[in-house]
Amino acid sequence: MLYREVGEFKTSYAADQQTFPIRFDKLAYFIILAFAFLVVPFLINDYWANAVLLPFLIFGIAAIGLNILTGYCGQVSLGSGGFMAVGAYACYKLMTGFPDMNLIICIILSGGVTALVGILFGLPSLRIKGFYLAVATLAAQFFLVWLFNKVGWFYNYSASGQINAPEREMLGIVISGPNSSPQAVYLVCLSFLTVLALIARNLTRGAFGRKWMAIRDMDIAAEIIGVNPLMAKLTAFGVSSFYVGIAGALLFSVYLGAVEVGEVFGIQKSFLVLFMIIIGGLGSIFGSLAGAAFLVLMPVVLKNVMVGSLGWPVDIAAHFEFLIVGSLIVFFLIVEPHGFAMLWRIIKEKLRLWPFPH
Amino acid sequence: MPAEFYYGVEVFLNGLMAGVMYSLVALGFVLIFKASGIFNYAQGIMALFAAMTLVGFQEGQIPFAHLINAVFGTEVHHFGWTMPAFFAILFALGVMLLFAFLVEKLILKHLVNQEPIILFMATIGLAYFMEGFGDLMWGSNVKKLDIGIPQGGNFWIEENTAFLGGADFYGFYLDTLDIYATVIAAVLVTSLVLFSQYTKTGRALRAVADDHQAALSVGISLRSIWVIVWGIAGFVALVAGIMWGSKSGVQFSLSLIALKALPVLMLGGFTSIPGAIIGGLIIGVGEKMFEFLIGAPLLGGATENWFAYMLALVFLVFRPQGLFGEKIIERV
Amino acid sequence: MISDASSLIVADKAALDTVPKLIAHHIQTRPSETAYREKEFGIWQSWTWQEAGEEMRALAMGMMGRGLKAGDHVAIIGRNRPYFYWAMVACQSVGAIPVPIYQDSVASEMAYVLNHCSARFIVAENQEQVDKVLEVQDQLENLEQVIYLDPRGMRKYDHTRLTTYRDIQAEGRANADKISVQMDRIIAKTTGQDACAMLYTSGTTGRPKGVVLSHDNVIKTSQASSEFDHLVAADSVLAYLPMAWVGDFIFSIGQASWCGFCVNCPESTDTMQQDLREIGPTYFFAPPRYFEQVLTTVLIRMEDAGTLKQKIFRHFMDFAAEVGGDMLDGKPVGLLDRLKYALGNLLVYGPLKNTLGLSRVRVGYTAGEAIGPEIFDFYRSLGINLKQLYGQTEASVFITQQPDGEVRSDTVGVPTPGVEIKINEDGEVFYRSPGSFVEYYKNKESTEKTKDKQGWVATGDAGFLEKDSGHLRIIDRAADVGKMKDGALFAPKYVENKLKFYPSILEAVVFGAGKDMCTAFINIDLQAVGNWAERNNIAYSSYQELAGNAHVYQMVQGHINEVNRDIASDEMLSGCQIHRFLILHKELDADDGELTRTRKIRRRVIQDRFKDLIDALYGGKTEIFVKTPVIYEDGTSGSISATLKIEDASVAFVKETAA
Amino acid sequence: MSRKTAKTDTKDSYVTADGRTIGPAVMEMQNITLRFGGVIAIQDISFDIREGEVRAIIGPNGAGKSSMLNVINGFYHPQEGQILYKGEVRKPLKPYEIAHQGIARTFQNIALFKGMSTLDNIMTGRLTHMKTGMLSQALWWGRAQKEEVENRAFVERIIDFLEIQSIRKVPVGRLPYGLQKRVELGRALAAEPSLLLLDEPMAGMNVEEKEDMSRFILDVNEEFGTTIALIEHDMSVVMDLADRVVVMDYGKKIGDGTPDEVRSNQAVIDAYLGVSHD
Repeated sequence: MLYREVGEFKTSYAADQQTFPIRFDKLAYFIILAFAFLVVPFLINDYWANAVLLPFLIFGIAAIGLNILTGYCGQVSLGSGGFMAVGAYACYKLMTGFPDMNLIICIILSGGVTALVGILFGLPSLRIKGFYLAVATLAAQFFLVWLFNKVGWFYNYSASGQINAPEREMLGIVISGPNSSPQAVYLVCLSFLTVLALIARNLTRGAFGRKWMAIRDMDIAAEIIGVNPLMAKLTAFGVSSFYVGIAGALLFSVYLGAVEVGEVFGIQKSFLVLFMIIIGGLGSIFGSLAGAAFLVLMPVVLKNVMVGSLGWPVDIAAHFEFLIVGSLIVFFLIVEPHGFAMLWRIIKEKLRLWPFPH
Repeated sequence: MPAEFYYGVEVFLNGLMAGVMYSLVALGFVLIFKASGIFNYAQGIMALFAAMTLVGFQEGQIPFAHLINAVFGTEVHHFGWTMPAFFAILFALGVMLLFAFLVEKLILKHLVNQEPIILFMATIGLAYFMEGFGDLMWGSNVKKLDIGIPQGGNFWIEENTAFLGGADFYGFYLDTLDIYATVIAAVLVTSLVLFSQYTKTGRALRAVADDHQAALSVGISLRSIWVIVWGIAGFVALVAGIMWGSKSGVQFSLSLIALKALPVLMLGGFTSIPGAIIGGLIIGVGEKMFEFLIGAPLLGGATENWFAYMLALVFLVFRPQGLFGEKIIERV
Repeated sequence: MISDASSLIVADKAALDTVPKLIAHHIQTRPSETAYREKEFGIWQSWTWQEAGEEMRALAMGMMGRGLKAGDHVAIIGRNRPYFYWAMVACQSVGAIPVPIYQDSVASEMAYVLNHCSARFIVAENQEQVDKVLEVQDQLENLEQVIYLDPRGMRKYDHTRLTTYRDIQAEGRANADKISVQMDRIIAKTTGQDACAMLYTSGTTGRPKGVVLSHDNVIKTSQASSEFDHLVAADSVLAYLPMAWVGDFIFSIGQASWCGFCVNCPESTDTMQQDLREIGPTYFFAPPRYFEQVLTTVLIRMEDAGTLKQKIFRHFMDFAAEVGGDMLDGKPVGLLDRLKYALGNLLVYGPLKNTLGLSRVRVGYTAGEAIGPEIFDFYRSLGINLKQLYGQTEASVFITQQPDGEVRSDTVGVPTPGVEIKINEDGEVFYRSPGSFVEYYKNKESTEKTKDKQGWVATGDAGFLEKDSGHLRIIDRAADVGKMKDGALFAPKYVENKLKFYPSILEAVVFGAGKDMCTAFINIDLQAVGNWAERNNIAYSSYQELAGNAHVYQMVQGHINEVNRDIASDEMLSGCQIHRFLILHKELDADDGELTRTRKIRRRVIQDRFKDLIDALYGGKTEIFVKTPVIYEDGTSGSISATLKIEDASVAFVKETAA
Repeated sequence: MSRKTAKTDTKDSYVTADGRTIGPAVMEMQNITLRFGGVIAIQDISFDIREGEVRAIIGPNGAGKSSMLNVINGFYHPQEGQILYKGEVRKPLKPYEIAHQGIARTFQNIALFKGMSTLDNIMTGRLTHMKTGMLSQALWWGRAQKEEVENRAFVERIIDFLEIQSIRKVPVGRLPYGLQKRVELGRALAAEPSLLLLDEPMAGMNVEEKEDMSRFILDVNEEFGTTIALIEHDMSVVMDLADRVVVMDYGKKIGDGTPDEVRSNQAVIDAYLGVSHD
């Protein structure tokens, strides 16, 4: 209905292959981006930042990461929580180890470290397939969490066993530690998400993306047309873990500030991220974000409704949250296995064909 | 002989009995997987849910009491009566069967011939749902479960084995509950095997497992089979729930034994009942011994958390089809 | 296309009297603007005037090198592709005359034309076309060179007379130094009097005639018509109609080279709709048939829409029908209506035009047949400036066209600037214009029959000029306007058109000359009727079965009755009411010679082909068995047989027009 | 015109009646034997595939044709015998390494990537030619984009060649069987293979589709001079396609030569009379 595509023709492949081939979409994209960067910072307060925006941005990154591995390359992982922990602890060690290093650099390096760990745990994927692999990744999850619990070196032998993010500045603005302003933190996370989303898009639409999808859709055929399965899977594990690691690092350094591995990076987190991409849509960047947004917002809404408005005890709201998330997963798997992404695609098609139904 | 050795033996025995528990849960998985190709992640929660329900009936709790109170501002909790364990178990079983029926009706029916991974994720969703539902229904507080199985160290064994180790060995410490559990588990397993071997339904189950189409063509309704299988799985869950529940109280951690069952399956293979049992024993013994010999002294303990998975992982890399699974030949 | 001939740089376009000179002008003045586009390999390949000029030049020199001389005829066979437009200009720049030929014509038809114009060179698109030529090559004694564009599958062919387009161009480039000067000389000395192209009229009767058009004809007409509609270089057209048809020649060569706008060629015939949408031309021509079909599909697709959508759609379309046309004609419309129209534009009109690819159309034309008023109004109410023109090959298309603001479905507009019109005593329309053709090639006597000493050309159509508006109205082909037994006027086409305005009727053929009553053959529209059948759950397995269906007969009968009532109101033609009719068991088809390639009905052919049916209509039979030979797409022939019902239609009494 | 003019006697190149040059052997199978456990799939078979020819391997179902194809493209490794590729002995390689050596194939039961569009599927065929590193791809700068565009251009030629422009961006899952086969051929062609293996290209096609497919196979061989080895159980299809034919039965080679020679070969006749081949 809103689309006016007449006269939009492509005279080069570069133009034909761009991310937003339709002018209208491109416009919308830039408007949203501008709004997020230029307007939102002036609207937010602590509550919005901490309850909604930051978790959304950070888990958005994690979801994109897991989607690259699961949605694009078809390797299911239940280890996201563990890998986020790796990111967080790597970041902590770097921050404390090199106090002068820019936090941004620390975070990116943490991503790199996580990538290496991811590749390590990805090695078995050559032999193990399907949910055998999914279960195998649990090993990563539990082992890593145990590791960060047990080995004092990781939390600098602090009495509490917790890790705390020291205060860091960038361009003279505090972006970590208790004194950081929500705006600053928001912008840091938003920038990370934007850049990483773009990179993910570029990777998935190019040769790497095709290798991954080939492996996902039919690994034998993929190998016979010349895709090296191990390399394809390991790159997927690497990239995916890089994203998840950065998410973990951000979660720790700029968002929570203090972390106890067991409760923050437990198996539940792994599932949470997995659910995000199922509900959002496997094999779709947009889906990852949509899923993250949904699973971050839903509890907040429930809480506000039940606890805030109805005055119910918190634990009931929590129970309901489980109940609803669970049913939604099943619902989506039954009704629309491709999640929000597909719904969105359908709506868009309808809009383009309006007034015709198909 | 040094006492360490006997302590080792003791650990080994405890491991065996823990292993039996694992096998018990794993069994639930295998049954469902064989018949429906579904990897039922919710098995653990089913055990928890079953145990909660049991306790609920025993103590005459009012379902959804919290919710009711929250909504109507009432203060209701108990009906004020208690139910004998036996009946409570029967009721709980009834609930589990009802549950099985609903699962088939509301979920499985709509997911016929989806990829396994989708079904797997569906059961994760189911697990979440049940966790929320269970807590909502019976409350999330830790509950004590007692159906009269004696607990605590078994003195008879302790006394009669003390002589082995000399001065600083006081005999094997084995929990009576574990012994009961072992026996019950053994009985359960054998009966299940017999069931699937010698009853019509059992054979039907196996037929379905081998080939859905064939099963359908000989007039076996896939859906009724699924209901039965999930029913049995529910029953197994109940038993497991009782054992674990009475051992360490009914609480969320109970559902994590499901996760423990996964490596068991990967060792034993998803389709083999004996595999599940042996796998369970290996894991049970393995993690206890590892903790005893390496974990506690060298790694700061608590290695049970991950040992099982690591073992499975490493094992799989060399034998992807598990202990009893047959070799997968890839074709173009 | 002149790279170095500085002698030809002329500031004033009007002084340029040949197509090559005009094109040279654009290359000089706007070298880097896009001249041609073609959808190929998934994207729109584009050529600037500079590049296009180079291509043309290379080809021209190549052909010259191969011995192409001034005055030679060069047949051009293929779908609309830049390469063939270049080929035409290339021919003209060596003084040769391009003869575009319908690419769907069968070998035998081709043989006649190729022989008649004694073509020495042929530029063909691909294996399919080349095969046709080779099939008849022994009948073509003048044939020397076959130049083909797509080499696919022809590796094994004997290449003594075959050469690829690119090889010819390569030769041309190689010999540039030898040839270019000589060629520039030819270009320079060619004048407006010289032949620009020869187009064969699809000839509703007898053999096709080769209409020779001079550069003056083409350019003067193009200039006049372009200025009439203010066409400029910024406009763009989609070239999808047969290259052999004069319209495409005037739009894509004449007007394009006058205005210098960009010519866009679709990827293939079946992607035309999609390509139309991508390009979004500002200047668009399509035959009434096209607009009918699109409208039909629109309505059919809307059938499946949700009720709310349908309500919205209907509501706003009805509203548009009220004010849309007026707004387009710049008539005063209330502010409230304007606002509502804007809303409709957001919800319906805009999106609809968008999906149809007509959003950007500034000037749209239809011609060749009469168009149904409601069809016509539908497009105009959407805000698409669709107009009618009246023309023919002999006039280089334009005779009359409708000025903005005076657009009606029942007239064909006022004479194009420079055109004079007169109506003779039996109502036949004559015109005299700078565009009127030089001659019929090798056909003196019909040239004289058509064009008299003073240059008046007979259109062969009967019509009249409206007193007040000065608009021309066409009744029918003069030849077909006959008398009935009782002497009443018989204008079959007039009736047929009224019938064809019903979406369910694809073709109609009315008989009655010299008879005491009119009868008709009906061809149903498979798409429309088929859909209607589905909705009324009428089962059918074949076109034939559907055509024979009783309900379908009923529906058609209803339409005919309405038409009769309508005709009755006009006492001049009231005799033409249809008394009896039958629905044909097969679609009339150009391959069977029943239609022309431009899908005009061949009355005589049909008359003797279906003689028995006509007799049955007049013989009072209620049904008749027929066996008709048909030619299938693959060229093999078979026959269809069926028993056709014959129905009566109710005839209205002639109203006494009260004075 | 007849294509059945191959010479089997000589090793050096010659020109066929329809003007294609047939070079020396690209691939030589020497005494290949393949076993699965106890089962012998291929028994001591030797034959060669010459540059630029269309080589057919035919035989009744279960004759071991597919196994042979899988040996050629390295999915199975024979227990005995050796394979010479471009004159050199080929050591056991992984399938993807073989692909990089310039051997592409299609599959009997279509193995397209269902989640991707026609275009993307054919693009995957170019993967062996795409070299840019991850960083440049991540940023979609310079090399990566350039490479992407070049390969797209190449693929578009193939799309045009196979006349599938209209389904360019359609997910292959939605395509009819015949078109899917065509897309798969496209994917194999995209690799610019020096040896193209076709596994029962006509299987499950109607007459019309079969004709189309044959035309494409011949065109590929003529336009690109691609060496083609195809297996078929249906003798009739092969005879007008192939220059030379190997006939297998129960894992043994029972005939080898031009279609005419093979047709008149008694062993072959028996095999085909004996076994139903449909």
